[in-house]
Amino acid sequence: MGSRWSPYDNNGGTCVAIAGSDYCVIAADTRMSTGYSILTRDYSKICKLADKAVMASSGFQADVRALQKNLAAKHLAYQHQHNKQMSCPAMAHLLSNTLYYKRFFPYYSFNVLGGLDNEGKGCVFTYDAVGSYERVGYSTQGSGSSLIMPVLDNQLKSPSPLLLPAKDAVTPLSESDAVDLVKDVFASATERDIYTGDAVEIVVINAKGIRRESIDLRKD
Amino acid sequence: MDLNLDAPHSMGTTIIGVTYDGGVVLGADSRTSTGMYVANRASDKITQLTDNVYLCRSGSAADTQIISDYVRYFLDQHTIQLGQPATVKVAANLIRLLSYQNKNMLQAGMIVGGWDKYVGGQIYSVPLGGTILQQPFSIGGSGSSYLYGFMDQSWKEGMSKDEAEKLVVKAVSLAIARDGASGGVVRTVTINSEGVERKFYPGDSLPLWHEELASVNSLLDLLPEPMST
Amino acid sequence: MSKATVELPPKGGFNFDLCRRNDMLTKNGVHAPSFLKTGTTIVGLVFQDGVVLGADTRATEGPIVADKNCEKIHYMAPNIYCCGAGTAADTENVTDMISSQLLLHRYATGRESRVVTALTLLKTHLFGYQGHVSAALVLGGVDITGPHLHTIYPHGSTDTLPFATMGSGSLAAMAIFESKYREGLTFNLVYCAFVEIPQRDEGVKLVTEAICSGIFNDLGSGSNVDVCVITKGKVEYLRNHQKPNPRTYISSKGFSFLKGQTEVLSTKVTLLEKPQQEEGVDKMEE
Amino acid sequence: MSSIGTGYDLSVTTFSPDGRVFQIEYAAKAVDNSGTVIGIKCKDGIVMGVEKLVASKMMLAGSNRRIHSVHRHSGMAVAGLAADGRQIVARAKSEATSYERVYGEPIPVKELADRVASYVHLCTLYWWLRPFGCGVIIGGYDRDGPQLYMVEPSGIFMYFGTAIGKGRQAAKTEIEKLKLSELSCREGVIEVAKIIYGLHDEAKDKAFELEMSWVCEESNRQHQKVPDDLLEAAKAAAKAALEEMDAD
Amino acid sequence: MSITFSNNIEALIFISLFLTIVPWAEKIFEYNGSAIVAMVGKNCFAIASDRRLGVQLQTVATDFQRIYKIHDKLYIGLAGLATDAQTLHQRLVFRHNLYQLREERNMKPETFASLVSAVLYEKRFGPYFCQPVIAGLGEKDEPFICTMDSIGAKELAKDFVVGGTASESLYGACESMYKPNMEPEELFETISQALLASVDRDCLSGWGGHVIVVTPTEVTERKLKGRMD
Amino acid sequence: MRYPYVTGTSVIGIKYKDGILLAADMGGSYGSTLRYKSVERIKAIGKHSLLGASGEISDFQEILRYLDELILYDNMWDDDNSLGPKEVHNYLNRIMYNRRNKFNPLWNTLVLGGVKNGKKYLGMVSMIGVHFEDDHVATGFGNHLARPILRDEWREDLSFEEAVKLLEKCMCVCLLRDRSSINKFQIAKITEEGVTISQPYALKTNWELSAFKNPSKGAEGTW
Repeated sequence: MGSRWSPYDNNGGTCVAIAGSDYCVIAADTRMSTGYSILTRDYSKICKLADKAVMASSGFQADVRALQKNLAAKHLAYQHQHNKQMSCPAMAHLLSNTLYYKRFFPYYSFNVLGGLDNEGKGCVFTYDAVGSYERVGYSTQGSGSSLIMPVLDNQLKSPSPLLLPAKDAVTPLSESDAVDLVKDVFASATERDIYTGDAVEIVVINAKGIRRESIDLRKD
Repeated sequence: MDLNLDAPHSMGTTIIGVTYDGGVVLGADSRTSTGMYVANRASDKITQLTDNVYLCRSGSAADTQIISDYVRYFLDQHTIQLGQPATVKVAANLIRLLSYQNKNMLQAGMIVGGWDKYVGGQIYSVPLGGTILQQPFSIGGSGSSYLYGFMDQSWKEGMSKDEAEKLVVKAVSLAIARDGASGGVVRTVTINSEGVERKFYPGDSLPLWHEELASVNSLLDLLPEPMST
Repeated sequence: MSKATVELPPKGGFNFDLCRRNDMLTKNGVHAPSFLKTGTTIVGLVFQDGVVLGADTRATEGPIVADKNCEKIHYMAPNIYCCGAGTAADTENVTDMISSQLLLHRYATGRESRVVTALTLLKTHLFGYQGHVSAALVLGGVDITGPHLHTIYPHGSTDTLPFATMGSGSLAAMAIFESKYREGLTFNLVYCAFVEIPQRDEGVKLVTEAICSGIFNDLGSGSNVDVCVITKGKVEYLRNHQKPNPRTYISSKGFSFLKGQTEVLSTKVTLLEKPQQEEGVDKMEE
Repeated sequence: MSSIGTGYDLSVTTFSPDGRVFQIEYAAKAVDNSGTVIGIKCKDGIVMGVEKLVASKMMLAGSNRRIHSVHRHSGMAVAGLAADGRQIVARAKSEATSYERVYGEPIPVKELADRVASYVHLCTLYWWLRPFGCGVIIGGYDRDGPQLYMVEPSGIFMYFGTAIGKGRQAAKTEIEKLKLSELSCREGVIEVAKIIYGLHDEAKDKAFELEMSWVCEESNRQHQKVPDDLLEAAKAAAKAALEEMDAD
Repeated sequence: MSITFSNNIEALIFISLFLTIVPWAEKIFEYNGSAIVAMVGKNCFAIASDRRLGVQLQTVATDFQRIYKIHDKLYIGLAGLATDAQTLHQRLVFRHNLYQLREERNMKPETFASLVSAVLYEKRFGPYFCQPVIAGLGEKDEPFICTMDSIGAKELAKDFVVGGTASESLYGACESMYKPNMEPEELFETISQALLASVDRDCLSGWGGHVIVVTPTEVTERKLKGRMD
Repeated sequence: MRYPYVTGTSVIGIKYKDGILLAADMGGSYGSTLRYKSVERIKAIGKHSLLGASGEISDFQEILRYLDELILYDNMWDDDNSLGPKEVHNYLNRIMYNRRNKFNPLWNTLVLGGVKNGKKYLGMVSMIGVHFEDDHVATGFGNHLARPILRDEWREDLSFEEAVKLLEKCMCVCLLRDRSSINKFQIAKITEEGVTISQPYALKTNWELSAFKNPSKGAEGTW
């Protein structure tokens, strides 16, 4: 009895975000687990940070939740000061700073942030646990990310960031095709990653607003 | 919560052996655990060695099973060689031999009990390092630490069979009540000149001790109507 | 190592040649690879005239499912089967080895193998390796003395039980057994005297439920349910008895790749039936 | 009281030649001008009532409370500056909880009142502090039964019944007429309401709201607002009594 | 907000732990890096590997052969530590030659898989740091694929098997891209795309690929162009 | 790093038709000793919540003191409004997470159930602050032994009787298979009407299987 404790746990889960020319798809599975057991089958890993910024996070749930609350508080202050919603790129930077602030006792959370930028174009930001981030056309984080990433690479073919003039990273896929791809990669990841499953929650942001849908995944 | 299912299968056990006027009574609980999980709730920790000698095992299940396998085999050979049943002392000494010679590799605390025509009922205690001691009564396993006082007070020379059996059941159930590593049923084996008698006391028929309650089928049976809405 | 005979097929037993090198690597901070595990739920129960064994079919390597439909119920003898949990290679090889020993024993004695023989062989083998051969087994079978069910732990200890579970899903499966297993399953004399089939079916149903409990509640277990029913003189191996986990979504369009999509540097074609070889080296086939 | 302090009234740390501390007397004035606050100890508990003068008709009914709970078993009614009163209430709450944290039992009412009094007194000892411009009545129910205290800048007193604020004199007279040792809290509520309504001069005074609390057997020895129905009944009884008087 | 630790020593210990553990502790498979995949098509199979040989992050060869031919219709890819892979390959060829001499025929893929398994399990407590991927056509030209861990636990599959440092990526890619009953050409494209997509996300494998498609009548070997970083 | 000393084992909570039921045994283990057998591990928090705890009992008592103060301060507003289960759960989440941030965790896993304004609420918090809501939750061993049963048999519209039976089934399995559980339980109920915590009682267990009486019958040399 009384084994040593760890301040971290991994509650698993996979997140994906894809940016299109006028939309952004953010998705995450809804399983929360610890070790080999499932804590709950219905836990949303997706958090709306601002009207046009949605974050999906996996990792250590308590840290993720603390991070979400922290950002919500900062966003509220921002709204009081500026009387507007934070833009997605601004939120992206705030998130980076927030993560780096805890560099030596990090938030054990793996985040993707998706939304629409100031021109209404889809944008995706991907992070490591201590705040290094990058704007990309699509990304995936979490336990199943290494399974999903090559498929997205293959299907969405991001142009090299070294190209001059810079090419847009957004995918040419239509919104429905992107959603279809997300469903398929989650179904695939669920086949092989034990921490991913139960259901996938998909959030689509476009000019009309935010839409949510969900499909079932394997429950084993 | 520390499940630790990989932990070796071990018997945190209460075992006991008592001599009485005419024979011995052995007793044991039936819980085998890996970590905090009860892997077997109805195991049999009293193992037959010969027709007239039984063994109570505590410690690593694997080790004690192998020891009793070997000793049973040796005793069978011995019985054939001598053409008569092995004495309790011989059985106990074989247990001691394996236990002592392999003490660095074994986790086994055992009590040997039996009856032979030369000496009658005898109890030998063979604890962890391979010491052997004949005792009028002996207790072992993790549950025994709760019993020393009780046994010192309750054991009497020259008890009847019934008294001895009652004492054993009482002792094991007292240990079960306090030791998380002991539990389940109480098994007893009584050995005397007549032969061997096994008894089985299910978990819900044991006496109730301090702060224990009589069991019911459901809370609903106890409830006055108000609680249900 | 100079003699060629060293390379001859081994006589059996383990070879420890690489241990020192690997130990050196480990001491230099290089980690040895993880082995394939069967995270696993395996169960068994005794019914009136036989034994039902059950297993899931997932094999994992860390968090990754290495095999979605592996077999965990191993053949031991015509009347004995054994479910394995732990390191896959160990369960596979231990059961195979003991199985062949049983076969030789049958050749020698001309009698049906007994479950207790298999049990003793397995436990002595495992005890000898002091838990390093990490196989946790549920052994079941029917012999001349009736149906038997045992569990064997990696350290070599064994239990005899009316119902048993093992593996990472053992708690989930045990929850089902503890709450649903009734003596009626084995002892409804009046009932089974006339109809035997419901007895068997009830056992299979309960085993299936227990395995499903492991599949759905334990992440180390998953995919399908394998069941094996052993009765006197008869074995029914119900491979993939239930498949409760189909893939939930397949892209309507699918992924199709056009010919020539991949950039090829060179191609070499060898015809097999004819000895003649054809070689064509294309330059940057597009 | 003299309105000319001749320079001795500028500090709480300075006595006048005739031994008075004018600042404290001035502080008492602030109390005397506020709505009447009454507390009585009945046979089974404490009843407190406040004639809460409504500063503005825009004020939400029930806001600007003058009776506060201090712990489960005690409450405090404030006369004088409401803001100063809240300061005292906050201190009383923290004293009560810290007592319970340390000793594992609820603070005795006497101890609570003493601690509050010490705090109030503390503010009369330093030149950089101003005495509280309020008096409070503390009512509570502990293992020694119901108790009633009044704390003013000038001191602490234990009572069967007392009043502070504008109509305190008249109120005290009325309270003295009551047979407190036979009165139940339920009756007490009505009596207190009658007194407060009786004191109020509708012609002269601002509109008021009756705020009442109790801690008694009926409230399970918890300090809480008097239940709405009882309060309404008390108001009605008080109004009826007034009309009866007017009719006389 | 500020970082506060109630106990600074604990905090320091924790931080130092975190900092020392998180930079990936090197695993032996990551010493050379590799990616191998085999897929089943309609009456045919394909086996593919990357071509990089590295010493940790440094690339030392860009045309390394990881797939070895056992006979015309049987191939084995060996992922993991290259020195062990080559040694193991030699032993396997030796054993296969011995078999051919004795039996005057080629091994069936199933038999070969059992052989590999046995050779690996022999070294259960001091394994070759190798993960084999076996693919072949059986006697009736039915495809067979299989992989193992480094101690020979067979993993039979009907669709695809993967191995090496890029195995996670390969699992994901194949799981999405694989379709049953592909013709050789489509099979080639699929396996190539899966391989290239996966090695691009693995910094320890890459530099193009090597694909062998085997049908009952012909063997097509292709070298793929890929990223050279 | 700390160790727990006196510990309680699983707590199980489920939603049912009219509210929430929580169940726990009354054991307080001291290492492997079953030292205390009348530890109340389910307590009412304010008017709308029930709290059950497994893990270190002293930490649970400390949490109860925190909550007592929280509820007291809330009550002192005397504004006919009171903290609901959601708020209390959130408060607990913050307390647990805050203490893990200080490397000095409260060694408990908590189950919080409640009903307020017709809304049922059932949540859980772990020692390091992981928290979630579900229709049924269980701590410690319960997560392995009880939840499989609950996932199979739980329904939204369980009646009180069915819910009690279901909980008892789970507790019984825990009793048989968890070393540190004891046969003395309490079941607590919370509905819109309020809290009821049952008297302590014990459950019948089944030992009557013939295979238990003589395991190695018909196969000498087995155990």
